[in-house]
Amino acid sequence: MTGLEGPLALFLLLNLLAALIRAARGPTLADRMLAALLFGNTGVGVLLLLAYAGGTLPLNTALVDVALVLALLAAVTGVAFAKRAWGREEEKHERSD
Amino acid sequence: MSLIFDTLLVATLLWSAWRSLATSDLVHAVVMFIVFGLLMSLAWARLGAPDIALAEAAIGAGLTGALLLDALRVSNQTAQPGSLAKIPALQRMAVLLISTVLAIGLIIAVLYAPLPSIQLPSMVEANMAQSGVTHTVTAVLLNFRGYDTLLEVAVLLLALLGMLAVAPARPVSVSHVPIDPVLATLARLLVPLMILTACYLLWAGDHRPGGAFQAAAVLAAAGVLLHLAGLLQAWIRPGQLLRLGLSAGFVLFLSLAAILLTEGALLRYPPVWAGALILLIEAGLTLSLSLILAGLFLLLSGRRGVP
Amino acid sequence: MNVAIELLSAALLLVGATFYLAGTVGLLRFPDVYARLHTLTKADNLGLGFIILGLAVQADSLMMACKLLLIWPLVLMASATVSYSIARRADEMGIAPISGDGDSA
Amino acid sequence: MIKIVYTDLRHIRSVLWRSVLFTALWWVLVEGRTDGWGMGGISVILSLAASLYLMPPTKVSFSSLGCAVFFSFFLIQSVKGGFQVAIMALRPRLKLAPVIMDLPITLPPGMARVVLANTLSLLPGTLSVRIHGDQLRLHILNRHLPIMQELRATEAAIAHIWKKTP
Repeated sequence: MTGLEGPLALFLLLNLLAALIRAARGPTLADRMLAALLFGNTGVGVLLLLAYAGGTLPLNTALVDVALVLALLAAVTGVAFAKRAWGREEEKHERSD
Repeated sequence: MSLIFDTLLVATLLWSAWRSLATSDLVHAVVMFIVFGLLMSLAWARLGAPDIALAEAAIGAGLTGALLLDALRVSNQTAQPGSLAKIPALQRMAVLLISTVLAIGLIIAVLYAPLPSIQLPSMVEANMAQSGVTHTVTAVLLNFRGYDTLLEVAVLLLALLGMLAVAPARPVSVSHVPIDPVLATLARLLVPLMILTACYLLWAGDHRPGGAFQAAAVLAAAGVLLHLAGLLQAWIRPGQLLRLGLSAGFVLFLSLAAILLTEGALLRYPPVWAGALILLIEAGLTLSLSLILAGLFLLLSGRRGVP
Repeated sequence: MNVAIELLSAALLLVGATFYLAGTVGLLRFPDVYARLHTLTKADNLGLGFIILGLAVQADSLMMACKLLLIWPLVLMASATVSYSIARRADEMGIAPISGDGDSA
Repeated sequence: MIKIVYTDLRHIRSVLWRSVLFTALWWVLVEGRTDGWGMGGISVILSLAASLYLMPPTKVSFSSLGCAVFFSFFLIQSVKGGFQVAIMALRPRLKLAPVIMDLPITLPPGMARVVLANTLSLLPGTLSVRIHGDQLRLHILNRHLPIMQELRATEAAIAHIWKKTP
């Protein structure tokens, strides 16, 4: 415990929020898929910091497991986005924007 | 500091939920729904419910996104942004009215809920010694309220059966899309690690957050990843072996319940056997649930082009 | 806890946070999806690396530290592959990169 | 699968290496506890089987020294890359000269090229877009930087990972 974990978790959440808004705005669908990258990264960071931020020393190891699972599976959503999110019609639509 | 964190988290949750509902672009809606899932997982972590955070992370990151995106493709609606805007005003008003009444009702129900007359946490504490496990959530899920879990598994199995019954069996013509080497390598490296982690979660359920549902979600995600990487064919129609696997966990659970019923009570394990029985049931459930969850995706994926 | 370890941990965490900040600023400022992918695969991953390192040095057991450190390569693999998939898809769709001459963009 | 595994001594060696690796990973996952070896054994066998099925052992084996060389190269370059992007993002005037380029790969096809693409995505200034044929399409943040030199340096570091077939 350095006392920094809580504030940093908040800081990362703020980053996540800013990045999500950016990703949600687009303009292209590819920009929206950036949200998938943020998962594996900032989400894992926030969870790890939360595991330590509890204040008690036997840290919340369960949250480390949650972070581990998220890190392991984050690729699935991202890949699904890239492989499945764009149909053929969508491409035309995208280009005409 | 934690108050600010929680406020921000709740605000972001509401924002993503709203965006997910309000946008007329379905892909955007799916993206926001997945974001909502991740934030929900953080919220469960904050609420001190790591079991649910774990399940939400596994299902949200591994399955929901892939499933919803696939559903979009099957329903072929990605090309019609703004289609939701065509709903007549009268219908919208009706929906708004009903939702408002429901929301007010829920708020009243929460505010005026009667205090529970029995103290469940202390009852669980008092009976932990007989449960056969040391983690309270597992004790509740598989011992004290085992019948709830039995029925939940039945519901999931039914959902899959329903999907099999409703969807017309029109297999996709197998096209030879070249396997992307980068993606395939990721799957080859990660899937063994996912299996290891799933086993770990199953083992952990005995004394800390983890268990069959979480392990199954990780395994199912491994299946989805293999399929997306082009290393695993979509399922067209489950064969005998697969059917056996899909139902094994439920059948095992049900037959144990039937045997225990002859002893006089529904799913009351003899304390000496409780630990071993719970592990047996959980192992069976992990296998079947992972096949069911993966099946939801792989069977849907095998039926692309449904009108 | 040892004061030196605590200081080291705090320093690493702050470095990590700085990279996250840079990543977010980059995400907000960079002109197209490819450039934004750069910030996410580099700045954010490095930020996570430093945060994990900062938490690992104050872990109460060696195994816990190893478990934390295990997460980093997993995220790296996932993020390299996901960014590749997104970039490839964007390229296939014909999203052209915004080009500049290096003076301003 | 079992047949493949036992046809060659080298395969036995790679099975042993992977078992050690998965056992170590299990031990890390359970945080050094010793009461889970029953389940641990089963999970190591399951993940080993999956790994052998998905990635059959090949004749080329890893060199531990080479892995260390690559790892240190990667760490140094990655910190450099982080700083570079951080500075680019934080300076008041964005100074980018992005371009997409196709560059020839000299590494042999297969794993090595995937490692190259992923490494370049994580290293300064470059982002892999696709591998096609013997070409790697890269997005480059600043075309005035010596990309070719960096590519060759990365390829050299990656080539260390594998031992040449004896």
